[in-house]
Amino acid sequence: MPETMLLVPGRSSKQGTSLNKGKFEDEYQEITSLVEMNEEDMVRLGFNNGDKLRLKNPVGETIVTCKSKKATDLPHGMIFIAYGPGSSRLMESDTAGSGMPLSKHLPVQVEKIG
Amino acid sequence: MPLLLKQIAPPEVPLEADNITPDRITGQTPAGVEKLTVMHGNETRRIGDFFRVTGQYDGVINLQGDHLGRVKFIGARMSRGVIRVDGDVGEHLGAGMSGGAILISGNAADWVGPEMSGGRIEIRGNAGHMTGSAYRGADMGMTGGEIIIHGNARNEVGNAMRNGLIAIAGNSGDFTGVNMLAGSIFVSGELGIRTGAGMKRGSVISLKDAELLPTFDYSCTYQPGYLTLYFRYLTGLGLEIDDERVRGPYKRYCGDSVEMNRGEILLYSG
Amino acid sequence: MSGENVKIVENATCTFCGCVCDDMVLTVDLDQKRITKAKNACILGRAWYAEHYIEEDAPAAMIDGKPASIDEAVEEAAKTLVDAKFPITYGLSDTTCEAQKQAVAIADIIKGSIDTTTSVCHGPSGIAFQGVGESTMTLGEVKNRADLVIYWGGNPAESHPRHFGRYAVTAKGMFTPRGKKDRTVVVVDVRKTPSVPAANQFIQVKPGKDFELLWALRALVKNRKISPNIEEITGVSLETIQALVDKMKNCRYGALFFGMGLTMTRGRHFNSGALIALATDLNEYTHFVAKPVRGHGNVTGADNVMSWQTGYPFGVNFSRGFPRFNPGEFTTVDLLAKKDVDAALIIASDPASNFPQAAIDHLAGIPVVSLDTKATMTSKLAHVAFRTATYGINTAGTVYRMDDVPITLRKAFDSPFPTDEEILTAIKKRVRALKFPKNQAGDKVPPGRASQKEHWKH
Amino acid sequence: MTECLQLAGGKVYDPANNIDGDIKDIYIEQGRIVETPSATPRKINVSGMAVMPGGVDIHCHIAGPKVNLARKLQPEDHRLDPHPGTEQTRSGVGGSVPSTFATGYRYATLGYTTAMEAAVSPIGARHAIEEFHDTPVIDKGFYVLLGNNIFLQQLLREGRKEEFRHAVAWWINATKAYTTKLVNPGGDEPWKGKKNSRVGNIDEKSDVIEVSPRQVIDAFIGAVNELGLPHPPHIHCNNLGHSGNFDTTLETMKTAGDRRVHLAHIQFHSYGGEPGKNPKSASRQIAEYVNSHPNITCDVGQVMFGKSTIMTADSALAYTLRGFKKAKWVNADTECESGCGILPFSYQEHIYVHALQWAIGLELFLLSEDPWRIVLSTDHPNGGSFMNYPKLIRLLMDREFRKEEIKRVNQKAVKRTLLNELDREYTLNEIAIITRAGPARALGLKNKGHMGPGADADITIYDEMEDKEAMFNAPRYVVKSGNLIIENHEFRRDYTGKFLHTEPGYDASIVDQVKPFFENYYSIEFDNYAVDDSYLHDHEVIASSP
Amino acid sequence: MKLKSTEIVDTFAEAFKMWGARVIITAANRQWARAAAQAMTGFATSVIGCKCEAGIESILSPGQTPDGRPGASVLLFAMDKASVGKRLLERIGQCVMTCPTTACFNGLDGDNAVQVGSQLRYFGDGFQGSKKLAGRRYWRIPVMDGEFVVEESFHVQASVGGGNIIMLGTDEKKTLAAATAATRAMAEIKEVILPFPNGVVRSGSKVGSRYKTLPASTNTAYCPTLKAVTDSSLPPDVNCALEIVVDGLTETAVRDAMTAGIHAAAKPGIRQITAGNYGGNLGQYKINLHELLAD
Repeated sequence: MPETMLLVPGRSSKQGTSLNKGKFEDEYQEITSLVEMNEEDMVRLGFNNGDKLRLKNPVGETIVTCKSKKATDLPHGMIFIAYGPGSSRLMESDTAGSGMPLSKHLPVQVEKIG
Repeated sequence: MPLLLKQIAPPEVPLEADNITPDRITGQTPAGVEKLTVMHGNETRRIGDFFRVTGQYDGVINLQGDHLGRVKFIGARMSRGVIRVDGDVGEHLGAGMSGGAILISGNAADWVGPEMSGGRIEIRGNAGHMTGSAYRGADMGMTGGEIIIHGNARNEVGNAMRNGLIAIAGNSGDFTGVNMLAGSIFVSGELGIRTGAGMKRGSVISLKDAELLPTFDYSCTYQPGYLTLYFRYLTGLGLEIDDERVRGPYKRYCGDSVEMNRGEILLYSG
Repeated sequence: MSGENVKIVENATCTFCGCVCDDMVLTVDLDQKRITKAKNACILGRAWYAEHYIEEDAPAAMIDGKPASIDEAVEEAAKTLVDAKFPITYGLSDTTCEAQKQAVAIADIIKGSIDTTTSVCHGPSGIAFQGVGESTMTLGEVKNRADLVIYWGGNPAESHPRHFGRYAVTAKGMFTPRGKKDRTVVVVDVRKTPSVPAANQFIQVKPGKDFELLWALRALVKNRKISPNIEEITGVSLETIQALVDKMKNCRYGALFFGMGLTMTRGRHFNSGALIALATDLNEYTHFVAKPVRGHGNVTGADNVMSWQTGYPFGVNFSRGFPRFNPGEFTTVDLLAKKDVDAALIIASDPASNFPQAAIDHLAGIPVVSLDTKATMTSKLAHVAFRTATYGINTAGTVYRMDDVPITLRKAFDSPFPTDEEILTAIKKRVRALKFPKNQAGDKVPPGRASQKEHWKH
Repeated sequence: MTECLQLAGGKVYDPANNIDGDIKDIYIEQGRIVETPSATPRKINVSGMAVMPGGVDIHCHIAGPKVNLARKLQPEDHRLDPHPGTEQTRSGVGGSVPSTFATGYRYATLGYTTAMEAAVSPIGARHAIEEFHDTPVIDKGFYVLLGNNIFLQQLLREGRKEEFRHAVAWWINATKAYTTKLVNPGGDEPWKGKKNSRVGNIDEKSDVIEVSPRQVIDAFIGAVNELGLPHPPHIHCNNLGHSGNFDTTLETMKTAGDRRVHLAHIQFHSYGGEPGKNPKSASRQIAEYVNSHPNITCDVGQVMFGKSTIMTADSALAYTLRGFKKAKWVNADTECESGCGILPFSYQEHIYVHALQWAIGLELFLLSEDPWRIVLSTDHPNGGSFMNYPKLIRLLMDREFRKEEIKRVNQKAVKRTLLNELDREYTLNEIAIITRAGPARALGLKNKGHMGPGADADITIYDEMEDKEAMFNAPRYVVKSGNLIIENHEFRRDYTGKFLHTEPGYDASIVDQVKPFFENYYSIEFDNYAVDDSYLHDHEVIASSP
Repeated sequence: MKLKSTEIVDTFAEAFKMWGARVIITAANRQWARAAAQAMTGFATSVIGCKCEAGIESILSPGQTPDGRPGASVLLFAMDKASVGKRLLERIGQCVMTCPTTACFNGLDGDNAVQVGSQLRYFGDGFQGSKKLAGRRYWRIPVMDGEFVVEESFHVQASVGGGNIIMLGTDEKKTLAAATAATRAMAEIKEVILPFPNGVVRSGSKVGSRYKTLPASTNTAYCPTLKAVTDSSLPPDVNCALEIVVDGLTETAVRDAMTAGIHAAAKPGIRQITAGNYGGNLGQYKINLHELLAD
């Protein structure tokens, strides 16, 4: 059973600096497909650093790499990713009369692949 | 015999058809109606480029077609007569209307009846966001009239509503009745979150239980006398409301305490 | 030889983020066309400058992926836009106000829509502003006066690294001579971000409950009741909330900064609106201000130019011959995802990589004209793609800081590529000629303040 | 592309040259009025029409940071008043705060060709100039807000008058302003620094800056007159809008002695009554003082019923007004310099205070003996949009119309004024003075407000009509700098208009004093502060005469 | 003419133009609705002393009321529109709002309305609210059992008051029986009420009095005890007279009620049925008894 977790895309310094180097460079691709997860959640779900995970919701799916974060820094059930093509795949286009698609706090199903 | 507008060509880009109202077509022959303008994106075109017009206006305009979902502003600012649409409709249906009736057999897009002051809109299917609401920046939305949605409606139903009645047989989205000044909103299905945020006066009545903001305070469980009047009226309009819900009781929550605190949310608690 | 031909540019302005720091000291290697040092720059600014290089051999213009002359490309772009029934112009935050003005003029002439990246950034805060107003300030007021600074739903340590030091946390000012020691800093967020260590207090709110927490604060500021189960709802105890209220009411000059943790989550404009309203409410007791921590370099300039030219900050449509505004209808994600538009002019932005998939799919199916300093996903799918000079490094011009303060850019060195302003001015002239063939004497308004006039024929 | 024109056979109203309705031809060449043209002019027959210099608005809010905030704030106001573009002109929106293009075109459609933005913070100067560039047809300039400038107040506290004058001149040069503006002088510090409190009387010293409003006023009047700026300090007195404020206004005027000073929107400063209670009219006291002091010019700031936008550097006032309806409100503090408050507003006939304000404005017009020193304004958009000017002109020219209008308003308010006793009707010549010749003279614009040889060819031609509102609403021709902009009521071309500013002299060493203050207390770099010449499009420096 | 053994006198009832309103009172059950209606119509027998005349028109089943609850319909009459408004305000405020579970609705259509709910609302001390549905506004006033719903305005219409019949009987018992039978029959008629106790009045009056301050005094011509000392209208064997006064929203309703009453009252022991009038100089309506029976 895939676990449902809350995906929070956001900015990070590394995403910002790699953006300057170019979106077609490996570094940007790598940073925007890295997902941070509470270390206790990882233990519970049997994930290890570097594992490939599939994030999926009714809009789409994307493949990311898993990285642990201290339990004090990231709440249980929440995962963080830098903005980028990966997070776009999971965003709904409805903006509720605001122009803004919901881009944070996206419930996604998480499962290990391979 | 109603005036029939049958869609003959799908618009390539959205069509703005605020001339399709009884007020504009009264006294026109079908050929005259075909000559009225519509905006096709930035092009000024004619109704006849997109619709074949037949029949004679007898108080009713009937629109038929498979691509009416791309037609905006149907019935905008109308004051009388009836528009019946067999199909879906685009944004701004009945925007600012003051009288008459609009009946939609399918779904409506966002902004159904924004800032309307009278008349009735009835949607058999679903409606989009901002039903009966204010446009951005304005402090007053719907000021009168009725909107009946047989399906679901989405966010910001009745935003800054000042008067009138909105009834939703299905679910409504987030911020139902946000910044409401007065008026009544009935929701038979599920309410989204943050119902009545910032409401000054007015009523949101839910036929189901719901989670409310921390600034709404529970008052009592009772049977508000006026509800029966509304339930009878709504039943008359074809909405189904079961007897238990007509009888109540309802939990009354007062709010929004960050504002005047004179609004109410009534949740069925049978 | 590298190192021989070096120029120092003082008081240069970094346009990477909305801080728009104008105290850069740039060391420019004119031979290599590189900035070798950017004194005062933060980690993002250093990367912005260090990674800036000119791809000399890249074509300045391409049509359908093949190199073309600029004149040909301008002509093709103009035709594409004039032929469209519902063209959208989008982007504009990473370019100068002078270029933005030309872009609005084009949209006006071709009767299209125009929208900026604001709509997917602090657009909801703009909507909130239109609903409730805002008590706000220039950043120097925070530096000089603020004894209480609250960051809500933002992570400036990573997105705006100099915000703390230059403006709001450690900055020393007139009534805050000891900087951080003279103020209390609170961070409210759903996770412990790298910004938290800078704060005196961290309040962790449950995800998606910012509105509820802000609403509770508003009620308590007004001495009204809130539900006793507030901790269960928001994850923050009543004592903590009440203590924050007391702190806010009793400060001398309070400032609330907020980020996209509010605008991008469920509630959107109401989240921003709740925060702005809280600041407004607090003025009953003391002086209080709020401000969105805005993103890209000149996104605030785009808001300003759009507002003075059209009356509206973003999401504007000219199809009826005058500006109309309606977010959700004339904003870009919606126009693309609903397949409403039939051509696009994308300036200094990359919607093809960061929009929802449904929007990207439509973008890929319509003719696109793009202007960017680098190859992007958008330029790759464009029908006509221009490569332009980077603002603030290769161009002069004006940008607005997040607090609406306009700042002049200083060019560090020349780019072989034309500026956005030049390309857009050229397109504007051609669309006007195509649209109004009989009225060629019409353009009596001189083109925008010429920030750069040389070399665009190479 | 200016034309050589002959405006033939019109009735000319050129009060500055003592021409009052004489039939006279006007010749235009190279953007100026000439005695006889060197080429054969294009002749336009304007017989039966009234020919006047282009209107000059001495006090309005049309560009800059606060105006743009007010624009952004009100999509609902714009939505109802679109301004379509044409092949010649850009589109825009109207409402009480129109977009820049609409602002320029709409001024032109009333026959106004010059307008001065009355309050721009120094740090926002660049912004105002950028907007001016997009404000077509009219010539324009702005007054820079210095009355709450902390650095300048520090110089005053230390008694450094000489340096104060140099610093004022530096600031005018750095911002490319026209003159100085004082708004609620000394009032910012209580607002920002003391939990939103306000100044009581003008001799009260701020406990932070240790300077009183009177000292600030006195110093600016002194410095600006010594610098010889074409227009004296433009003062928005303390206590705007508060009952009993006429006293503050009189004290402010007395502070000037016999030195030149301009008082802005005096209507808002002519209230009697007890503070905190309903106001009464004190227009007689104010008008009497102005009448007997030729050093004073003022504009009225007439209130017109309907939608307005309160938009002022007097933030405390805006907050007070916000208290009535608790609707949307903007406050924007500007570091070390200023701030502003904005709120959408509506004046209503039946409300006592609004009707009183309306009546006081009319009283001031009708009680003023020297039309050269009282200027028509609505403090756009504070008292109402400039689009109300034609109606205001009719109120002044048409006694019967005025009487009908008086009947429509709150009678309790009318009874507390002299309005029913004032039978005066302005003549066309007097209207030409209060809307053109007078403001041009008050501004020291020697080439404007008249039609003598050498004057700027800014000319408006109206069909003479009984209904003066209709007449002033639709000039048949508008010529701007020699360009025929409006012909037979239609826009024939676009035109940018000039930017007007001054360059008073100063001792450059003052920069060494200003710079350290900057480095400590501003958030941008000193070297990026001054507006450089690249921002100047077509511009004109109006000479100072120290 | 004769109806059975009773002689119908060839005379007319003189009726007056009044203004009337219909008030629908609903409540949780029929008892509370009736209690409110009774209280509201109490002390409302004659405009002369009560400023209005009111009575229960009918008891309504749930299907007949606006809010689907049991109810009662009350008619109230006064001499002018404004008075109807004042009386409604007093009586709804004191008798209906006070009564547990009630709500109160306008029962008429028309062009003339008086304000009731919009005045009563101030009892809500700022907590009142209103609802507008299908063009009608209802006020909600918080009260101790929940809230009192009262319609904002009540329509009033030109009506007819003072229709009457007088039964002249041989003794008290027979006359009372006839009167009772008549009131039962008349209660079946819509749009009318009989304002006096159980519909019957014994103290019929004439205009004027020997005392200057009194506008009316006992109807001496019909008092059996005064036969010997006055110019009596009573036949020799009549020892008791009773009157039924009827007010109605229309003249037709009043006539119908009188007709029904005459038929029911014409019994053995009732010598004559007559009607009260003032010579035809005061009232706008003259309802001839013979005409009623001829229809």
